[in-house]
Amino acid sequence: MMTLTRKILPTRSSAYRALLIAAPIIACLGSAPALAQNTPQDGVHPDRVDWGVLMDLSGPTSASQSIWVAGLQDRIRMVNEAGGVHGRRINILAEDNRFNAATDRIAFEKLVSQTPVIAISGMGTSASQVALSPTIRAGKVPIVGTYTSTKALSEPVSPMVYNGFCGYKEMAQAGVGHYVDRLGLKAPKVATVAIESAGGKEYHDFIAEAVAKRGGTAHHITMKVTAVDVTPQALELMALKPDFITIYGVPNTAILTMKALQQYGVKIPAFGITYLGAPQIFTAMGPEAGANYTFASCFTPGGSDTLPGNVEMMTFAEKVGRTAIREDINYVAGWVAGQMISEALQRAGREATRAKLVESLSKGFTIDTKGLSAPIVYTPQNNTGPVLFRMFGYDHATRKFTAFGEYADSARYVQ
Amino acid sequence: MSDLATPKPAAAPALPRAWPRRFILWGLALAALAYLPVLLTERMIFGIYLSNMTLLNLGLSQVNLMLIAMLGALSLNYLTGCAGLISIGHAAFYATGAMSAAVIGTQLGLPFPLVLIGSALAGAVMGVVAGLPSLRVQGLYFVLSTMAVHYLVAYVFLEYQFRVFDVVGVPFGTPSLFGFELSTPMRWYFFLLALVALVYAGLSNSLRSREGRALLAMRDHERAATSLGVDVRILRIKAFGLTSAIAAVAGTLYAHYLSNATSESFGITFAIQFIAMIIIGGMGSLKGSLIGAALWLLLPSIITGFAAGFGGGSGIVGSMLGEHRAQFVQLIFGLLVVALLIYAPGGLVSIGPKVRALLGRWRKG
Amino acid sequence: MERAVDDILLSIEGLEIRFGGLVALQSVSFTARRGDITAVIGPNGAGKTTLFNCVTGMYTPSAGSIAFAGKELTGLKPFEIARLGIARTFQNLALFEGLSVLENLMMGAYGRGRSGLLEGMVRSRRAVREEQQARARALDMLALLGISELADKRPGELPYGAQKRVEFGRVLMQDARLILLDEPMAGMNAAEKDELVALIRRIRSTLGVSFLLVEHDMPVVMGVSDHIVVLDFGRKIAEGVPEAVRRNEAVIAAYLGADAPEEALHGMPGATV
Amino acid sequence: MLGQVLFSGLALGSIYGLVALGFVVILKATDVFNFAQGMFVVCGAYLAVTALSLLGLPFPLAILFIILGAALMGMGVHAALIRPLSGRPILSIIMVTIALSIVMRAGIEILYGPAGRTLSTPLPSGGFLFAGLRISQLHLTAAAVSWLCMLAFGLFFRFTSVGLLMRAAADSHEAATIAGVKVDAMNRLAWAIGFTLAAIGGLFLGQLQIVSTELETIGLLALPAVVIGGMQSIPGAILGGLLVGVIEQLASTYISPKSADVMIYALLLVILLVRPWGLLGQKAINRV
Repeated sequence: MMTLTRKILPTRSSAYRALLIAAPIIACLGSAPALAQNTPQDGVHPDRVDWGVLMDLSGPTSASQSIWVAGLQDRIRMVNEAGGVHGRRINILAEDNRFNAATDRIAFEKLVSQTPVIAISGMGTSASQVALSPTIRAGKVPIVGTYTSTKALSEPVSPMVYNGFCGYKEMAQAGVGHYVDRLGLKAPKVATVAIESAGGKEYHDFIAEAVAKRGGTAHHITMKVTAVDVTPQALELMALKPDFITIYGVPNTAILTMKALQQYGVKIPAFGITYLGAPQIFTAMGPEAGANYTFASCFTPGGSDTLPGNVEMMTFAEKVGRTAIREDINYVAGWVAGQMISEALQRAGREATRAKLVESLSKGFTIDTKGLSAPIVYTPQNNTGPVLFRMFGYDHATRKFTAFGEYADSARYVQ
Repeated sequence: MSDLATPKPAAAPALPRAWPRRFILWGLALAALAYLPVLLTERMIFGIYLSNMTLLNLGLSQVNLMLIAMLGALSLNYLTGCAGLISIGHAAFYATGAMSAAVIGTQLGLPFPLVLIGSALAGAVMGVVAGLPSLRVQGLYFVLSTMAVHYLVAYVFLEYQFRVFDVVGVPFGTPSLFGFELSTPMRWYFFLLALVALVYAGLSNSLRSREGRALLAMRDHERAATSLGVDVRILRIKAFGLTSAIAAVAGTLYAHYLSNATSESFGITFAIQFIAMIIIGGMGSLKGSLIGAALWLLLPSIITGFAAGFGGGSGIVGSMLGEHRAQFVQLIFGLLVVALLIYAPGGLVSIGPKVRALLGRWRKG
Repeated sequence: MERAVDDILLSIEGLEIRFGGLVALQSVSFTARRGDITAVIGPNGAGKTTLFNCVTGMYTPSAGSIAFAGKELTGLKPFEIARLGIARTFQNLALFEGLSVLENLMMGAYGRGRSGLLEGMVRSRRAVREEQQARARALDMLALLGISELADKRPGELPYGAQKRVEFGRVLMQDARLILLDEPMAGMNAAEKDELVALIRRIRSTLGVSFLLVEHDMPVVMGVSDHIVVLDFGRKIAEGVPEAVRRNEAVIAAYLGADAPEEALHGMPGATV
Repeated sequence: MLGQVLFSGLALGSIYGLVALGFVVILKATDVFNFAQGMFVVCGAYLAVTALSLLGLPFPLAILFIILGAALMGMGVHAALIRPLSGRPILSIIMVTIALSIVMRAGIEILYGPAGRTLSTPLPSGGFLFAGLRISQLHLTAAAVSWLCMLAFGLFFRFTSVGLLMRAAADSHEAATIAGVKVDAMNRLAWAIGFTLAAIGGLFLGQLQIVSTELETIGLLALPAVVIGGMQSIPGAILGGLLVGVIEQLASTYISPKSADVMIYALLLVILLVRPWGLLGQKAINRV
C-alpha cells in the first residue's frame, strides 16, 4: 500500500497529494487489526465462520428488511451462545445495499472476495438480484435464504440458490383459494391494490392467473409508495365492488386502503402479502378496518401459537430485548433464515468450504422450524422452500395474531 | 510516516532537470494505475496477503463505478462549474443514455460502438431540449426547470420499462468493443480508465480553446462576454448538449455495468449526488470533479469498514455502530459535506495549496 | 457644424428609451465621425451609460434609430453589434475573474475565431491555430500596455489601475472600429490618466479607431475630445467642439445651476460619483 | 366522484400549502431555497410521536411541545448552517440544505429506528356525509387547521410590529439594517416559523399516513407548489399547494397514480416558460 501510494503521490496536483497523504495514515490504522489474522478464502476460520447478509439497512425498504436482519442475527446469537456450529462461532457480515443495484454489486463483490464469506443470505433488492443472477449462478458462493425471489435467480433451479421467503406465486394461489372457498364464490371478482413497482405488476399477474383458473376476473389498481390519500383508489374499488381485495406494497399501502374503505363504510375483505404482517399495521388500521384485513404468510408470527418454535423465538427475543419487533413477520422470517444458516453449516461439515457447502446442500435438505413456518423442504429439483400458507388476522383486544386453519389446508390451492 | 507526509523531499537535487523527473513520475503513476486492478482482485502484493482494511475496504467494482461517476461529475462540473449553469437533471441524462442503449442495443441488437454513439446523440438532443428554458429563465428558476425535466424523463423511463421489458428492469448485455469483451471488472477498469482520461483531456482542452474560454467568461461576467461577441444563448445550449452527451454515455456504461437498470436507478438523489461531488471536489475544477467523485464513491465504504472494525465495542458508540452502522455512515457523510461547505467553499482542490503551505512551514520550522 | 455623410461612423436619431414610466433618454440625436474622439458628458443620471447600453444593444430603445457605418443597429443582439465592430468597456470593471490576464485579453480575439467546443476538445488544426494567434496577439498587447509581467495573474490580484489597463487591452484586442469607453479615467491618478490619454491618441492615429467616451474628468474630456455631446435628464442640451461646450450657458446651468461661473467647468472634480 | 376527488385534493393541498408557506417565509427572509423542508415535515411528525407516544403528554401540551421544538430546531439550523453560509453561491446553499436532510434522516433513524410508527391523536377520525360527499373528519381537521395557521401567519405578518419588521428585513437587508432592524434575529425567526409550519404539516401527514422518513418526499412537494404559485408570494404558496393537491388527486383518478408527479412537474415547466414569476408572484426575475 505504501509503495503504491508513493508511486501515485508526487504526480498529481497538490490537492491530490493532500488526499493521498491521508490514505496511508488510514491504511496504517486499518492494517493494525488486520495483521492480527490471516483471512482464508472461504471465510472459514479456526474459531469462526463468516456468513454474509445483503439487505437494505438504510434505504426505502429498510423498515422491513432491517427487522429481518435483526431476526436473523438473534437466531445466530442463540446458536453461538449454544456453542456455534462444529465449534465455530457464526459471524454475520451484514452489508447495506441501500436498495440500490450499484451498492449491491459493490457489497456482493466485497462478500465474495474482499471479506470472503462462505455463503450469503438476504438479497432483498429484486433489481440487483436480476443483475447479479448470472454471476451468482456461475460463481462459487451460494445464496441461502433469499428475502425475495425473482425468476431470474430461482428459475431454473440452481444448486447456488435457496429461497428463504414465501413465494409470490404460491402466496397468490393460496390467498385466492382461501378466500374463494371461504366466501363460497363462483366467479370471483378480485382487485389487486399494489404500489407502482415491478413487483406489484408481477404479483398482480399471479393473482390474475389464480383467479382466472376459478373463472373470475382480476383488476389492477395502483398507488404511489408515498401516497397520503387514496380517495381515487377507494372510489375505484367502490365502483368495482370486488369480492375481495389483495394488497401488495409497503405498510402504508395496506393501512391507507383499509382506512379509506372504512371511511366510506365499505366492508370488503382484503389480504396483504406476507411482508404486510406487523402488529403496527393492524393497530394503525384500528379495530374496525383491521377486522377485514388478513395477510397470507408461510411463517407463523410471534405469539400466535404455543408451538415450541414460536415459544423458543419469543423467549429469546425477550431475553435480548427485542420485544418491540418480535411479532413482526419479518423478524420471524429472519429468525427462520438464521436457522437455515446454522443447519446449512452443520451439513457442510467440520472442514467446511464453499464447495462443500454447495455440494451438501444440493442433495436436498429439510428445515424443521418446530411449527414456526410452513414445511421447508429443498430437493435437487426444487429450491422454492416454504410453499404453504395460512391467513393471519389480528385480535385487537388480546393484541395477538390469530391463524385461519393450518398450513396443510393450502396444499390443495398451491401447484 | 514522516517521509510519506512530505511528498518530494530530498529527491529534487538528485534530478535537477524538470522534465525527466516528470516523465519518471508519470511512468510510475501509470504503472500504479495499471497495477491497481490486479491488487484489488488478487488482494496481495509481492505474495503478501493484504487484509480488507489495508485496501481500505475497496473493491474493483467500486473503482469502476467511481470511474463512471467521474464521467458524470466531469460533465456536470463543466456545465455548472465552468459554464455556470446549475442542473439537477443529470440523472435524466443518465437515464436517457440507458434508455437509448436499451433501444439500440437490447432491442435492435446493434453493436456496442453504435450504442455508445447513439446514446451520445440522444443525450445531446435531450441536453439541448433541457437547456432550452435557459433562454427564458436563469438562476434558481432554471434549476427547477431541470428538475422538472428530470421528472418527465423518469416517467418516460418508467413507462418504457413497464411496457417493453420485464417488471424487474431493462436488461443490458455484455458489451463488446471490436472484439474486446467487457466481461470482467478488470477489462471494464482499463476501458473506463482510458475513457475518463480521454474525456478529461478533451474537456480541459476545450477550456483552453476559444469557445471553452468563452464559457468561463460567460460564467464570470455574462454582459462582458456578450460585448466581446459571444452569443451566450447558443453557447449555453451547446454546453448543455455536450455535457449531456457525456452524461448519457456514462448512463449507458452504468446500465451495462450493472447489466440491469430500473427507473428507480435514476432518481433525484442520483442527480443530487453529482452536485455533491463537484461541490466537494471544487466547482469549476475538472480535477476537483475527479476528487469529488472518488470521495463520494469510496468514502462511504471506507467509513463502513472502520465502523465495522470498531463495531464490537460496548457503550453508546458501540451499540450505535452495531445497530445503525448504515445510518451512522450517512450521518458522518452528511456532516462531512456540511463541514466542507462551511470551511472549504472552494472544495478539496482549494485546500491542497493550503495544506502544502502548512507542510512547507512545518518542514522549515 | 457641417459633416460629410461618408465621414459619419455612428449616427443616432431621435433616440428614446423608457423604463416603465421613467424616460431615461428623450429624442437624443448626434453623430460621431470616423476617427474622432467623441465624448458624452453630463451630470449623474443624465443617461450617459443608458446611451451606451442602447448603442451596444443591451437595451432596446423605445424609439429612434442608431446607425453604425450606415447599418441600423436597433433590433440587433449585443453580440451581433459587437461582431460589427463596436467594443466597449464597463463603468465598473468587467473582467473575467476565473481567467488569467492573458486569457482575458485572448477573449478579446473571440470574434475573430470560428472553432467551437468540439474542435477545442480534439484540438483541431483550426482551433490550435486560432489559439496560437490569439495568444501571440495578447502577448503583444500586454507588451504594448507595459504589463507583460502580469500575464499569468488573476485580475482580482491586481491593483485597480492595472485592471483598467487589462480591460482596455481586451477592448483593443477586438479590432473594433468604434470603442466605447465608460469612465476610463475613474479611480486613476494624474500620471495614469496622462498615460491613458496618450495611449488613446496613439491608438487612434495608428489604428484609425474611433472612440466614444463617457467621462467625468473635465480637464481630460476637454483635452482629448474632438467633439462633445452634453446630456442632462435624458436630453441632449448641447453639442460641439470642447471650446463651444465650455462656454455653453445651458451646460453650465446643468452642472452648477444657472448662475455658476464659467470657470467652474475647468476644475470640475474628476469623480462626482 | 369529481367532487369527492376535489375535496380530498383540496384537503391535501391545504397541508401542502402550509408546508409551502413555511418554505416561502424562509425563502423571502434569507433567499435560501430549502431542500430540507421535506425533512422538517418528518421532524414534525417525529416530534409528535415523541410527545404523544413516548412522553405521553396530553394533547394540548403535545402541540406546544411540537411548536416549541420545531421553532428551536429552526433557529438551530439557521445559526449552525445558514448564517455561516450567507452570501455564498446558491448552489452551496442548496447543497447544505440537502446535506442537512441527509444528516437529519440518519439522525432520526438512529434515534427512532428505521421502521415506521403510527401516530394516534385524539383528533376525530370518522367521516360523515355532506351534500353527497363523504367527508373525512381528519381531512377536514387538517385542512381547517392549515387554513387557521395560514390565516394566523398572514395576520401576524401584516398587522404586528414584528411582522412588519420581518417584511422590511425581507425586502431589503441593507435598508433594514440601516433602519435598525435586527436582520439576524428576523432571519432566525423566519427559520423558526418555516420549520414550525412544516412541522404542523408533518403532524397531519404523519396521521394520514405513517410516521417515517419517507414523508420527506411528500414534504418536498412544497417545492413545485412554491414555484407554481410564485416564489416570493405568500398567497402564491397557498394557491400552489392547493393546485398541487388537486392535480395529484385528479391525475391519480383519471390517468394513473404514477402520472401525478409528472403532471405537477409539467405544470411547473409550463409556468417556468410562460410565467416564470409564478401565478401570483411579481415579475422580478433578475433578482434571483
